Amino acid sequence: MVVGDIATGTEVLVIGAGPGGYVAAIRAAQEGLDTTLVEKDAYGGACLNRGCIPSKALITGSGLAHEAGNAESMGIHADPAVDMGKMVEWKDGVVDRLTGGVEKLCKANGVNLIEGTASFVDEHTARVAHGGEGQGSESIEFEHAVVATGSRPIQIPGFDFAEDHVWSSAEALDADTVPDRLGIVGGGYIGMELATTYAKLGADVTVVEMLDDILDPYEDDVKRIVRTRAEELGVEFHFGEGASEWSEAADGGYLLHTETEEGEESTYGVDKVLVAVGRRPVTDGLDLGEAGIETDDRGFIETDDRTRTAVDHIHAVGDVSGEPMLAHAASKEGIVAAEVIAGEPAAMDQQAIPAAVFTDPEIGTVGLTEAEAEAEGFDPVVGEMPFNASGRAMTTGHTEGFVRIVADDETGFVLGAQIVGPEASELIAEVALAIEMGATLEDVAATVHTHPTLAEAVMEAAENARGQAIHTLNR
Amino acid sequence: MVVGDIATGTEVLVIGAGPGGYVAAIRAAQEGLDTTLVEKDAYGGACLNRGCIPSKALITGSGLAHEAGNAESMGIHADPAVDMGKMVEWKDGVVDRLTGGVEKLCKANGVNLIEGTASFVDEHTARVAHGGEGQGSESIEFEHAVVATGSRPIQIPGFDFAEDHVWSSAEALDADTVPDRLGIVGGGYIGMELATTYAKLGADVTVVEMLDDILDPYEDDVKRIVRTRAEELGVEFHFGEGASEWSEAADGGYLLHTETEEGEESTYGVDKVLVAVGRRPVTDGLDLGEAGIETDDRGFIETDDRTRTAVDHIHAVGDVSGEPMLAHAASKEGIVAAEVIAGEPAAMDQQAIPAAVFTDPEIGTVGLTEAEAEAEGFDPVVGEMPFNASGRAMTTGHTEGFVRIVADDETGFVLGAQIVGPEASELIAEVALAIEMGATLEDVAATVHTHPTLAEAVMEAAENARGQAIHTLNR
Amino acid sequence: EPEPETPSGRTFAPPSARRLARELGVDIAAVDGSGPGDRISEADVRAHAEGGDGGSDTADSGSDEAPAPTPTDVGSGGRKSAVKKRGD
Ligand SMILES: Cc1cc2nc3c(=O)[nH]c(=O)nc-3n(C[C@H](O)[C@H](O)[C@H](O)COP(=O)(O)OP(=O)(O)OC[C@H]3O[C@@H](n4cnc5c(N)ncnc54)[C@H](O)[C@@H]3O)c2cc1C
Ligand SMILES: Cc1cc2nc3c(=O)[nH]c(=O)nc-3n(C[C@H](O)[C@H](O)[C@H](O)COP(=O)(O)OP(=O)(O)OC[C@H]3O[C@@H](n4cnc5c(N)ncnc54)[C@H](O)[C@@H]3O)c2cc1C
Repeated sequence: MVVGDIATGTEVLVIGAGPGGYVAAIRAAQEGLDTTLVEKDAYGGACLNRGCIPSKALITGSGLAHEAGNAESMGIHADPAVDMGKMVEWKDGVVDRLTGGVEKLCKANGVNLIEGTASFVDEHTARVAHGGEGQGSESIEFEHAVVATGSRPIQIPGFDFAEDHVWSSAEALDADTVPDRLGIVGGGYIGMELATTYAKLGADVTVVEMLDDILDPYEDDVKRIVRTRAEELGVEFHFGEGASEWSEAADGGYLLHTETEEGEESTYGVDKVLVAVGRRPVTDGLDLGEAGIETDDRGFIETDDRTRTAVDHIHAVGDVSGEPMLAHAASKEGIVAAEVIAGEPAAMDQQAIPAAVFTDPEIGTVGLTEAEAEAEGFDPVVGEMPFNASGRAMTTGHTEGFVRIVADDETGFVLGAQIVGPEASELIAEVALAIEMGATLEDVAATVHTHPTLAEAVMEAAENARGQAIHTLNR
Repeated sequence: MVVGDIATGTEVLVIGAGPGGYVAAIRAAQEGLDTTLVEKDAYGGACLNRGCIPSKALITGSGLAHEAGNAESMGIHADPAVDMGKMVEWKDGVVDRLTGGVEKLCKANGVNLIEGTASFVDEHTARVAHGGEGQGSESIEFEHAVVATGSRPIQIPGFDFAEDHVWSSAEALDADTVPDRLGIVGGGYIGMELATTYAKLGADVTVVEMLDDILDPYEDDVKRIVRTRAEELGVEFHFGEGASEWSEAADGGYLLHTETEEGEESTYGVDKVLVAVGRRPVTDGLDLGEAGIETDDRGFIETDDRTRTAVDHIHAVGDVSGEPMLAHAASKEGIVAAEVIAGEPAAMDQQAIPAAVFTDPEIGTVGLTEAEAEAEGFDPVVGEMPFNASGRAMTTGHTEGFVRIVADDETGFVLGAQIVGPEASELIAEVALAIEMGATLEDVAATVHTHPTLAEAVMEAAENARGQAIHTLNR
Repeated sequence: EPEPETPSGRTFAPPSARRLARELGVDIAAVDGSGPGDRISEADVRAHAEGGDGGSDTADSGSDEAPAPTPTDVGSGGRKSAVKKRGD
């Protein structure tokens, strides 16, 4: 398709180079489409620069130091000292390799890269403003566009991220020293991952959360295991309290003020406050209206199962198009967007999108819980395998948690799994495939699993649901 | 059927309580069969007492100490000291919990446990000799029997395991100090797992191997990664050399003598010699002939796909019935034996049995290699994802290795995978399920995989085979 | 038209379908698969057992050249059925 005679034209314009946008751009180019990717800040988006990747790097580092320092029962005597600046430097190296890789992969696939901030002029034209003021701008005509502008941390009244002692997750991943006392506002997955990380690095961590437990979307027994372990690591929780403001303390630190619904006030001494209460879509300055696109009341762009917005040739993917705000959901949507634009019969038709929380222990979930399965009209049957009955778990010294598998009693089809325990983020992959394949409990139970592995627990949970577990008592 | 009026009779007699036997016994009892399990030594067999479990425990311990001591680039400064006696004590605790668990699970399922050594009297009678001499014996009539007597390390001429400085794998897993210099005869998976373990614990390890590389059954690029890493850990390899004898050295240690096929001799100074050249089936004293069963020229009992021996009502499972000599193969056979005896339509009909090697990095394989697929008449297509392009791998600091997936080009059916790298033993589970389910490359590629995980590399390898990888260049 | 047989007589079917085939006394290599690449589902096995897929076509021609290790012996089921279950 020829775009016309103007200097800058493209078949596919992708705005934003996070895991939604760069994946869309690469796949579009692989489909033979002339593709342009505009990024205003850093290739890889939030995920690679101040999200998934840096958080997991610090979780590894803090975890290794903590584990080695607490392995006397294994006969290991170490007193690890962590140089936080060095650890963050190592993390930066990982980020640089990955973001550099994204840039290279885009180029190798023939994606045109433009640095700048894009906004819509009309349904088929965007303007890209380069760099700072006076750097000029260019106008780009496009056949199709993919909006992949992502999300940013929500700021709450009284806590300005511009203050040195008020952190968003971005600053928490870029600290060169470990604060003595870290207050965390919000017990969601980002707050809990960072609470675990900083507790292991030696900070006194206090989490205040409006709700009455951490990790809202998860089941009670899953939450309990993560919360209990965090408490063992010294994390202090205050539930039913919202952060209202901060003030300076006499000791040179700060006071984090909270308030319950009933108006009861408390204060906690802190040196830094991390605000992790959620993320909201980035659409400001995009002039979506010029292209005929509106956002919903939470600011998200609505899309259909082909990732199309109300304007058919403009797609939206990733965090900007709503839940689940996860990198792999963004990438999947990016692939679907590119393929739909290329005329392929692609759709967001997957049965389930897995999710992981990299706390200690990890959580991995996919598909339906027992309650959700019931609500959907299934007659669910459930099987469990606790990791304290797993030989492999014992040999790693990590036996907290369980694998729970949920299936339809009548047909045996696997509907979901909730895993909390060592490598839960990896183990969930097998169940995701089982769900997509329409595998039954029997299929999972009959698949030979290597001994000794944690993955055997998935098999045992399936056997348990069938009343045939070997290593646990059947219900 | 009623067994008769004699005092000791059973529907199912299982001989040997390793992962083949105890699993057969539990499943038989679950099927409602009156089941008796005879074990002469320790519940859990070789696997739990001196195989899979203790080796993996020491691999964890030595790995943690080594990793923490070599993480300066991550900003972690530690100088871990390992108390080998304490580490072995921790390992013993793990083994005790697991073997105690096996005993409890047998009892809870209603299995009759008998301690003693079983031998056949005729096709329907066995004798069990209790404990040492003069402890008496009993005779048991059975309807069906399952022989699950396992295997033991092969001893080679000139190296008597009774000598203090000559180790089998059992002694290597029970040492209370780390020898300064450890000679290992045999570069198979047991030799290599222990070479890695002891190198990380600080021993100077020398491996002598008759063949010209380690890990015979694996592909060259898989071997190379593990061998190179072992060399980095200080392991010295001598290929094409067979161990001929040992002698005392002037320094109080020993000399390990080797010889090439051409008769060239070498000697290596060692303090202990571990002989790990394979395992052979245990059938001595069983009087198999009395039951009408013969062994093949390697000493294995031949079985059909229902695990039946030549004598239909006597089954054999696990190491004693031949390759693959792996715990999970033994357990699968145990389940099939029990179900076949119970009249269920069970068979060893799985498409593939996965295998893992817990070296650094790990190896996980399942199904066919490219060459094997070709030999079977498929037109294989292959996809790869190197871990050095995996975000999750980078954040763990372990980026050696790759995922390779092999599929049938025409249909896309997944035929096999070779994984070498972090958590390879766990990652292989998803591919095993894919193979059993008849999943195609598209099925694996379209399944959403959590970011950031190592399991994404399985998806990427599938995409690569389809020419659609995002994070690697396609071929 | 004749479909190509699977190399090495391999049948692509999940464990549950393979087990069902044995239970119903069906030679799974003779079942027509309805899935991608002729993958066989439990429903395909049932249809075959009920005579739904005229058994003489594809898979038979395949199994001639490439004998699958497909169990046709379902006798173990009957033979062992004399065993008295504890619950009886
Ligand atoms: C601390 C933390 C940890 C996380 N951990 C995980 C995890 O483990 N797993 C997981 O799945 N998710 C995780 N997430 C969420 C994940 O980061 C997001 O879901 C993901 O980044 C969304 O991808 P995206 O492509 O939609 O947007 P983003 O990654 O936000 O990328 C959007 C890009 O668009 C650019 N952009 C915006 N507007 C414009 C414009 N007008 N012109 C040009 N460019 C523009 C931005 O600069 C940015 O680079 C984490 C997030 C955080 C904050
Ligand atoms: C160092 C090492 C590491 C290993 N690591 C792994 C691994 O990671 N993964 C894996 O899959 N495999 C591993 N293996 C192999 C694994 O241990 C065996 O495949 C497995 O134990 C076989 O199980 P089995 O039930 O056939 O026999 P065994 O486990 O050998 O059990 C047989 C039992 O029968 C008993 N017995 C023998 N004769 C009699 C008799 N006449 N009367 C009564 N009882 C009798 C024995 O005492 C024994 O307890 C490893 C082996 C070793 C040595």
